[in-house]
Amino acid sequence: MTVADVSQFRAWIADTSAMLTEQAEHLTDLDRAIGDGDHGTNMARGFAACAALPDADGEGIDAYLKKVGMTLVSQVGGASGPLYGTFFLRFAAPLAGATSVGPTEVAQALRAGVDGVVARGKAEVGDKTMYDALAPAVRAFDGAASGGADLAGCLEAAAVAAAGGRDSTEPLVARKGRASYLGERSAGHLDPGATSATMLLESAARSLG
Amino acid sequence: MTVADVSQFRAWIADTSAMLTEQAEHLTDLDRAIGDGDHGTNMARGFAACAALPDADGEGIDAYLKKVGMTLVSQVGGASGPLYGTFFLRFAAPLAGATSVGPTEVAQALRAGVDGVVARGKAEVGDKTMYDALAPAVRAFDGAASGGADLAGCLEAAAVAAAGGRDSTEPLVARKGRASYLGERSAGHLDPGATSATMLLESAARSLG
Amino acid sequence: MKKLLNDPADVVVEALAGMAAAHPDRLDVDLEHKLVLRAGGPVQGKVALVSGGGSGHEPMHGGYVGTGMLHAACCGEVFTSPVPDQILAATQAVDGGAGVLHIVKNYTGDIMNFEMAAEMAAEGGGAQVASVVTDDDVAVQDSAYTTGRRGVGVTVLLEKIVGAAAEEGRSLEECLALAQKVNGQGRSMGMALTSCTVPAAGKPTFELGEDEMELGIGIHGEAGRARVPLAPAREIAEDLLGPVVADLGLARGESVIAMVNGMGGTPLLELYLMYNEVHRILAAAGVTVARNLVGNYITSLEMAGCSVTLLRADDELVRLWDAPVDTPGLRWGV
Amino acid sequence: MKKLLNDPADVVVEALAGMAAAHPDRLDVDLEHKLVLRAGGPVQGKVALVSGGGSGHEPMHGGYVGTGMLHAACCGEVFTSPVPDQILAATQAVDGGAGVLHIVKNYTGDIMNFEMAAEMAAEGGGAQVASVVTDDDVAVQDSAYTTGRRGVGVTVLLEKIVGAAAEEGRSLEECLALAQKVNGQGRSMGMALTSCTVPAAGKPTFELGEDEMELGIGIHGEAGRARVPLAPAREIAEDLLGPVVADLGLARGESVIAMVNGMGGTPLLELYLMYNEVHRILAAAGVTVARNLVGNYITSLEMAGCSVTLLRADDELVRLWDAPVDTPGLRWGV
Ligand SMILES: Nc1ncnc2c1ncn2[C@@H]1O[C@H](COP(=O)(O)OP(=O)(O)O)[C@@H](O)[C@H]1O
Ligand SMILES: Nc1ncnc2c1ncn2[C@@H]1O[C@H](COP(=O)(O)OP(=O)(O)O)[C@@H](O)[C@H]1O
Ligand SMILES: [Mg+2]
Ligand SMILES: [Mg+2]
Ligand SMILES: [Mg+2]
Ligand SMILES: [Mg+2]
Repeated sequence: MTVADVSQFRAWIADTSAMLTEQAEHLTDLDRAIGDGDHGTNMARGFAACAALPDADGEGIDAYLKKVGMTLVSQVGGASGPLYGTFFLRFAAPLAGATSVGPTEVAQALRAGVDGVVARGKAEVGDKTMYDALAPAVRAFDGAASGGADLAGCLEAAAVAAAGGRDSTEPLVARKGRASYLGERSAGHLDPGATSATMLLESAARSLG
Repeated sequence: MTVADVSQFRAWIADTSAMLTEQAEHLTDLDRAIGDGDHGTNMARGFAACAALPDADGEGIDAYLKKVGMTLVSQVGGASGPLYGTFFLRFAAPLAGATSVGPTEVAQALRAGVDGVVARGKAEVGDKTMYDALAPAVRAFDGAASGGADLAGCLEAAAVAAAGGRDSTEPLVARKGRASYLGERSAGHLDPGATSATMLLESAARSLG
Repeated sequence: MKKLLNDPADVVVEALAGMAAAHPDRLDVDLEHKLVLRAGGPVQGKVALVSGGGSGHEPMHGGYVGTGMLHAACCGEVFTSPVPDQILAATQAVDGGAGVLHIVKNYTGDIMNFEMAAEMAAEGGGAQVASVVTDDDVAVQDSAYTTGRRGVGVTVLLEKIVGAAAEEGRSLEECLALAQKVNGQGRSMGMALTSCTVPAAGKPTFELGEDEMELGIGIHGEAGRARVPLAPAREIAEDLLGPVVADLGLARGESVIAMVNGMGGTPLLELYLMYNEVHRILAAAGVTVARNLVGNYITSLEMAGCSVTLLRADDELVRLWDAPVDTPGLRWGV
Repeated sequence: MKKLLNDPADVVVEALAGMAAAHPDRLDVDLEHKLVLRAGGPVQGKVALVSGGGSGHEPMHGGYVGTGMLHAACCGEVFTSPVPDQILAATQAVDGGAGVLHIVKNYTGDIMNFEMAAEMAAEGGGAQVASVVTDDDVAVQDSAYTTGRRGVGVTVLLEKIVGAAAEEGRSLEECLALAQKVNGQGRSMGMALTSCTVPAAGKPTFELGEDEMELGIGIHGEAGRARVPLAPAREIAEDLLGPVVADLGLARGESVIAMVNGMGGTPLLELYLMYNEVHRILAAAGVTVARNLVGNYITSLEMAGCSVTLLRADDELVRLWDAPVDTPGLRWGV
């Protein structure tokens, strides 16, 4: 498929929620190693609330995703709440009015969402954060789109790039977020946020394509 | 030897102190099982203070043992401090003026000491306390003495009886002291105080005989 | 053993030196006798309250010395009752001519050492001494043939209430009668999630499995009456309150002073959660909580767990409870 | 995991219900937004102080709500900063027309959530909001390229001191300037003997060997800067105080407000023992302790360990410190 409508965006969030619930313990374990042991619980709680959002008749994609963003902001807390919340709030904006979207629109939305994460969190690539997964995902999506790939192909490329970015965080010494307090001891562990961001994109590839 | 002088009573206390220091962990382990885990520390601290009492020139046996009793009262605390302290204070009384003592005098002293423990603690045989070791020790001492044994023989008999009394505490349900709070769960463990009392008498057999 | 200490043998005296340094204006600490005393010497013409026991229950008793509560606390080694010399020294130091009340928890060691101290005080012809023995722990069966119940949480409430009465100028007999009344109408029960480690012993007093708890523990790291499977807080609250309410014979319409006490290693978050359960159960039983305490007041080193104490309240007790108290461990109205 | 709780997901809200039940006269608890508020509504014409953060640090912050300290505390999930909705609701609930000061500990999550709440408050055109960020933990290197230092113990001292200033009627700017001053001249460092367990995670955040400790920990059960062999209290005190004194540049003749804080699972006995070491080291350095706190004030669930906070004192700070405070967690002068 080359376009996605609101029901697929709903499916994306439902799939992400299922995935995060299943992986909550894994994410929390990653956060226990270099953080405070709450990332999986935070993410699972937040996305469960999003997945439970009532179906509003004739709702646009942007309206739905804005609600997702606001739900995350108000349900997650910690660092990941404002970051993922902002991601969805900004992701929604370029999709205003659209009822079905293709690679061009999603590229715009994804870039806006990720820019929002940077605006909020001020992370740079290599800081060992979710941005290390999101940044290459945006580039890969854009590359695939300009190469003529359909939405599924673009998201597939983004997910693969995100996974690469996630893996790249392992040797890094964290410079942002809680893991930075560990200094050198933060090296040798995957970043939990980069891991959950990868799940989000893998889920998009499954649900939106 | 059939008589003992003050230097041997000093040797008794020194030997008991060495023994208790060595066995402190064992006694504390017994107290951890059915008490509060301080009996070995308490006893070792108290007898170390007694062993460190300065030599007073020409001191009588009773004066020395009174000091031992007072030192125990003021250094041990807990249940065992007043009990062992009273034991020595009462033990000393019948020996007033004596410079060397034999089985008859020690029999009297031992009975007075043990009566003191009962007066203070109100324990009966079978309550699972130090009295379960002390009571048979007194009887055995008296028996050996009336059978004509010398001091060494009497103390040997008392120590053997004390050990038997100590072992008899294992199956008992405690009715006195801290172990009584455990109810039925106190059964199956040696009483720490009966164990230290046996050590005291074994040490007497080694030092005074 | 993982503790903040130097030589385990010095833990009590070094902690007392810390108390002295932390509260120079309000407390005098006698390091030789291991006493915590109110600064400023004896209060003339008023009954003085002396308590004490093994250390390891902080803030009890040293933290309860001050205006409106104790005049002196005698600190034994960890979990070891203090010796008569300490108690006698405290008694003499605080006597203001109106007599001294000894507040003794019902443990063989505490009873005997306080008894000997009282005998010594009587022989010395000094202070007039009366003693109250607390024995509020319903986990232990009361019987003439055994040691009887342990003294636990009610001791804290009693020290506060009788301290207020002494401050008002009541006589030694009146203070004693009030203390006996408080002890008579207060009951407690405790539980543990973990054991604790006596510094000098160096290892935990007992071991508990991941899915077990001890019901009916005291405050000396000792095992309880029964080892049972770990349960949700709401069931634990029932387990603790049930015997307390039954033993007190609390009826609908009565009111209590309630304490949910931490054993030392349980976070305040969980203690408030427990209080929520306790409050709910009492409300359902028609019992009003007139006053409450939630926190670490009578501890067992770093043991995780809690105890619940209820004291049948009346106007007099509530009034004395509300009277000013100014100690490191309890402070209000001043 | 051995804890007093029902469903781990409900621990915060159930503990707040317990707080509400325990302090009906002094606190209003908003269970929907998980807020602890002073009873009686906003204080007209005075600056209001709002703090908050993840739960698990009790008594901070909910226990510091009351006269002379905070007006509201926003309670996040355990170790998870509160969300903007909560903070906004608190801000609106306490605004008495003179502005609201947000007291934020320097963690990415706290910063962002408070920031969003302040943005929302500004959009709403309601309360005027100013924010102070505490970052006193010398275990973390301060740098423009990283997250900077964590906010820890100084937060407690700041809430007390600025709370007194707000009570005096100082303006929002004055309160903000004072808060920045306090943060600027306070430093902390902590250590852990054990980890803690986040209820929802169900297992300890890290594992430590019997002979190891973590130096330079924060308050979220996170590992510290270095794992080192367990040491005697006197050496630990040097390890913690050294960097704090150096970073503050404390000189002979200066005076401080000092806090020896327990992480939750360490008995008061050991905290007083630590205070003895801290006092000794400061005395040797010619530094006077003007005021002190010894106890559990900013905790990390049931973690065993402690932290030391020093705040360079002056007459103004000591006067504000001594001003009346009436909260569940800190109370004097009332
Ligand atoms: N400044 C930042 N920019 C982007 N991502 C960040 C930033 N700070 C933290 N993160 C991400 O947040 C994740 C942690 O989220 P979470 O555990 O839910 O929050 P907290 O750290 O507040 O406990 C980290 O793994 C990291 O990927
Ligand atoms: N009433 C009593 N009479 C005789 N011996 C007693 C009595 N109560 C306790 N004991 C003895 O004291 C021992 C415990 O001593 P110790 O551990 O030093 O004191 P505590 O019980 O106060 O911690 C017990 O093992 C028991 O033998
Ligand atoms: Mg986290
Ligand atoms: Mg014992
Ligand atoms: Mg003991
Ligand atoms: Mg967190």
